[in-house]
Amino acid sequence: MEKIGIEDLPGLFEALAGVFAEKKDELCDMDAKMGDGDLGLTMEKGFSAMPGLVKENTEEGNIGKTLFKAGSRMAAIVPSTMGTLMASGIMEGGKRLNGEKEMDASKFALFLRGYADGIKKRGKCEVGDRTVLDAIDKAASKAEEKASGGASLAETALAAKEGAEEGCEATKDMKPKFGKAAVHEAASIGVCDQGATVGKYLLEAMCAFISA
Amino acid sequence: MEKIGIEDLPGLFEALAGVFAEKKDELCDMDAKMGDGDLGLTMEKGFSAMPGLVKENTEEGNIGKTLFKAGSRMAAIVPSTMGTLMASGIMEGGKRLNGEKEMDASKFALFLRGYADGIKKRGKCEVGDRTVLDAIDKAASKAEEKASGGASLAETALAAKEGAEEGCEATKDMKPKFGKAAVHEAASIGVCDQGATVGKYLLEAMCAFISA
Amino acid sequence: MKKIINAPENYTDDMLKGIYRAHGDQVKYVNDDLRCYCTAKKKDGKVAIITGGGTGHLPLFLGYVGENLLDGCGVGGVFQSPSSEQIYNVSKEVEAGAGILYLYGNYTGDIMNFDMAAEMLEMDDIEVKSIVGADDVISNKDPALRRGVAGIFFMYKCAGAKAAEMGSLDEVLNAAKKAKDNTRTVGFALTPCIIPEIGHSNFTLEENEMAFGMGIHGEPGVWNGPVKTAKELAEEAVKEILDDMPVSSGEEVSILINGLGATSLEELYILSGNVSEILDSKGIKIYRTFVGEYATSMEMAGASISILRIADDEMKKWLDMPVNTPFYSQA
Amino acid sequence: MKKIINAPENYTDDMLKGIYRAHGDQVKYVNDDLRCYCTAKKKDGKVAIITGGGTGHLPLFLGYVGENLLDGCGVGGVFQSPSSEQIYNVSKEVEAGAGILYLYGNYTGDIMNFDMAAEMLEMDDIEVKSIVGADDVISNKDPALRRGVAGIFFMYKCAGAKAAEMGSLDEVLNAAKKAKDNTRTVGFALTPCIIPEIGHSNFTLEENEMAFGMGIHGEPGVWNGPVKTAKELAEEAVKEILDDMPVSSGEEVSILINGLGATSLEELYILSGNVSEILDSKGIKIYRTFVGEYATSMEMAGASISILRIADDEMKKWLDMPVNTPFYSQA
Ligand SMILES: Nc1ncnc2c1ncn2[C@@H]1O[C@H](COP(=O)(O)OP(=O)(O)O)[C@@H](O)[C@H]1O
Ligand SMILES: Nc1ncnc2c1ncn2[C@@H]1O[C@H](COP(=O)(O)OP(=O)(O)O)[C@@H](O)[C@H]1O
Ligand SMILES: [Mg+2]
Ligand SMILES: [Mg+2]
Ligand SMILES: [Mg+2]
Ligand SMILES: [Mg+2]
Repeated sequence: MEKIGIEDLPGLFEALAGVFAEKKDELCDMDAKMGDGDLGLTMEKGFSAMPGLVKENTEEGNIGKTLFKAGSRMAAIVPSTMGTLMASGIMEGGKRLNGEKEMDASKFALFLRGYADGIKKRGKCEVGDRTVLDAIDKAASKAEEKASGGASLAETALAAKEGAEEGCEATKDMKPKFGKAAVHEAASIGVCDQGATVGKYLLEAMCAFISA
Repeated sequence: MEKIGIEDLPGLFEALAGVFAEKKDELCDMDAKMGDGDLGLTMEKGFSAMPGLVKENTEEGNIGKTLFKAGSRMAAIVPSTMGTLMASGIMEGGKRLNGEKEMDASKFALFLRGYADGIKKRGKCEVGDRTVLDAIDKAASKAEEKASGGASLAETALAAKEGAEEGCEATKDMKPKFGKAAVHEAASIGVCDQGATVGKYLLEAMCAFISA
Repeated sequence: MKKIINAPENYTDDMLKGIYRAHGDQVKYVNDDLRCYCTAKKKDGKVAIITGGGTGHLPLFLGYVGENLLDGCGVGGVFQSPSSEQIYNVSKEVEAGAGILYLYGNYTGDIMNFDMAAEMLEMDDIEVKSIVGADDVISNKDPALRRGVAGIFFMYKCAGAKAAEMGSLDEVLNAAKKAKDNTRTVGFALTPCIIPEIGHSNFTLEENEMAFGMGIHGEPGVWNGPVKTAKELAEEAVKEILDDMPVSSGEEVSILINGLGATSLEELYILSGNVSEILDSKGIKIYRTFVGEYATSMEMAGASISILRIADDEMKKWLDMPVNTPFYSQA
Repeated sequence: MKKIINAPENYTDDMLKGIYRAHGDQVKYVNDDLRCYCTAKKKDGKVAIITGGGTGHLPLFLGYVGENLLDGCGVGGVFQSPSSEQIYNVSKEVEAGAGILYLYGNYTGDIMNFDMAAEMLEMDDIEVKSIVGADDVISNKDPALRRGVAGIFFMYKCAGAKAAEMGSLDEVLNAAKKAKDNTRTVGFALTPCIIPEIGHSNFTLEENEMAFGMGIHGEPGVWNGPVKTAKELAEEAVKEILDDMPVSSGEEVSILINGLGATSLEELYILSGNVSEILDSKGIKIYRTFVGEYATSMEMAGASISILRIADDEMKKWLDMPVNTPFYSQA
């Protein structure tokens, strides 16, 4: 696929929902070790609502506004930490594409940067805090680099995916700063942050969809 | 032993306490099937307090008043159904011997009749209601019969013991009328009432003490 | 047994020490006996209402001693009656010149000890009347032989209000009786509880098993089987109650959804909603809904449903009267 | 999983239906959304205090909406934040011309959603200030990163009283802050709880094992080990609290002994007695003792101990102010 159009969005989110359905128990278990064990549940619920939300909120010819509106509806459906962060990412990513018809490589990079900024603002977090941001931020950087060099959407998505994987891997050595995990520093050493793992699966699924 | 004197009472109740210590779990289990499972506990507690209570409440030359006073103290220690009934039995039995120095065969029968009447009054029960009264009443009747025929204390006690055993056995076919067991008619068929079982053990232990 | 306790044999007294330490401005004990529990705010000329029973059912029994409710409570060991001596001592302390009402649950041990205390008071020329709560429909076909469970709350409420209105002993007794005649309860347990000194539960329920009709001391129920839904339980319990005490469409009732100890308040409200729906569908009006832990069995999981048929407007006034104890307030 | 429920996915909404059915005279919902929980007795010109959080902690959070306490609550699914939209809708309903205080627990999901709602209200020119409860000493060395647990009750009590006195938004915020700065909590769990839609507990404890410092969502504690006595637990918890917030001999505190759900009130009073003895031995005076279920985790067994250092006489007045909600009354 060379560009992502509005009509591709339901399929894209269906693919994401499929991945999170598959990873549900794994994510719940990771989360239970550090927090409250609901992570897989909310990710599946949030992303499986998105195809419908995108259809209900389609703004003709404006992929940005469509994503923004669907994202803000998703926030109401999964108001947990990661649910809200994912929704905030989609909303801010959508804002950056306001007025655009579709996403090519550079707009995909723009979307990912918005996604990361949305998380950063809502979570009041920085890169290095051992959160989902570490995966998404790295994905955005790698995508920006590739896209600015004139790469295709598929190449850009591949770079983003590799960035997310790297960013996720890097959380293994980070100390948790936020909430429930912070008290369990010891348990977190050498293990990926569960939120960053969500980020990794997210980009892997996007890349697979785009390359298919 | 031909007569029970005041000085014999601590030993008598020690013997009873020993029997109930031994039967504790059995009685608790019986009670749990029909009620709340505390019967063995309270019987052991009540009778093991009696040797001390008898000593503390000894009225020189008055075995009746000694029993009455010790019994009323026992009521405060084990205020459960059977605890109160046993105490009421001892108290009323004691009243009937007010002013007496000791118990011979006929006074033993008098004591048992008082014991039964105390239970009857306090429990507002009748013979045939499937309670401890069925064992004690039969014990009193048999003792009265024997004693009035001029039998020895030991012979009278043996008759009383047999009466208690018979009375207890008879509860197998009786329908429970009171409290917790009444709802479980079915479970009670063919099984001795747990309170009557207490009555049986009580008389068996008295008889053994007197014959020893 | 997992409990936050010290020596099991001190369970009742340790609990009482904590209660007096926390609420010393409202309650006290007499005769140097922690188990003689009395209001610290005696009111002259008022009928004194005294209750009592075993420990393990908080807020029952002592929790209802306070303004516009009860005046004293004899506290027994876990699931055991207080002694007649203790009840007598409480009676002597809180009696205020207008006589005493003994109001407690229909359990043999308690009856005998309250009766003995009443006999002792007769010698002192103090007038005592007695009435027992006997609301547990399942426990016996004969209403006179039924156990008293959570529905006693309605008797406390009505008798307490009438006494607060400075009613006579007979009037207070009649208020209790009016509540008693119109109250029915059905309960069910999902897990047993453990008497601290015994250390293990006296019955067991399988992983998905519950006991319908079980007594608050763990007396076996009418059926054991797989856990039903809240709605099914509500239907079965309401049916048992209304079969025993018919209530017509248009009549009013008050309901009490009581938790046995471990069951969450969330579940109690789910159950309460289901009970209300059933009553709605029959055209029965609900005057007041009480939901919470009113009579427990320590950490037993389960609930009971009580229905009070509103007999007249006076009863509504009694239900509405504010009350205030260390354990229970209604504004 | 043994619970008195219907379909697990309807747990929160079934509970809410039961609550509105029982207490429709005192509370209501707006926007056709059961989870937008509001007082039915709005008071003009008063600062509106709004809380919110996941279901599963009754009486927290919605149970504190009522007279002299809070005005509204966003209700989330089990252990999940309400949405920003729901918080916004509650805010629009209960706002009464004097601004809004958001007062809730320090959990990321809640923070993000309350922040989003506040941003939405800014667009409507409604003034909002926010403060989070963060009293759980064990959860983080950094006070700013600690979880909010039962101690939030003291914040509700102080802020609610100040708002009832018609204080300004800043004054109400300061009352909440004064309570926050002087409150510390330590808790421990004896059994886990089960999220209805998940169906099994997310951690396990052995037959005689407990978890000290565990979070109310089951976040692992600082140690797991054999169940200690009430006295030992009281000592360890009070030490953790006083190490973090020194209180001198002669100073006054208020204590809150909170049950996590399945623990009996009897045990809570045993624990309360032990905590009081420890404070007595240090010469610390106890102004008021609160014992009961204030913040639970459904059917989790365990307890928490909160200590509020009395900062001044005004705080005592706030603690003494009568309150009245469907779930909690103080006369
Ligand atoms: N303030 C924050 N900013 C960004 N990400 C965060 C923040 N707090 C937590 N996270 C991420 O959220 C993940 C947990 O998500 P989730 O299970 O939904 O949270 P919870 O159940 O605690 O509400 C963490 O692994 C982390 O990656
Ligand atoms: N009203 C009564 N009169 C005489 N005996 C009774 C009465 N009610 C119960 N009992 C006897 O008491 C026994 C139960 O004793 P106990 O376990 O102490 O009672 P509970 O635990 O129910 O208070 C029954 O088996 C029966 O023999
Ligand atoms: Mg989580
Ligand atoms: Mg028994
Ligand atoms: Mg409880
Ligand atoms: Mg509870």
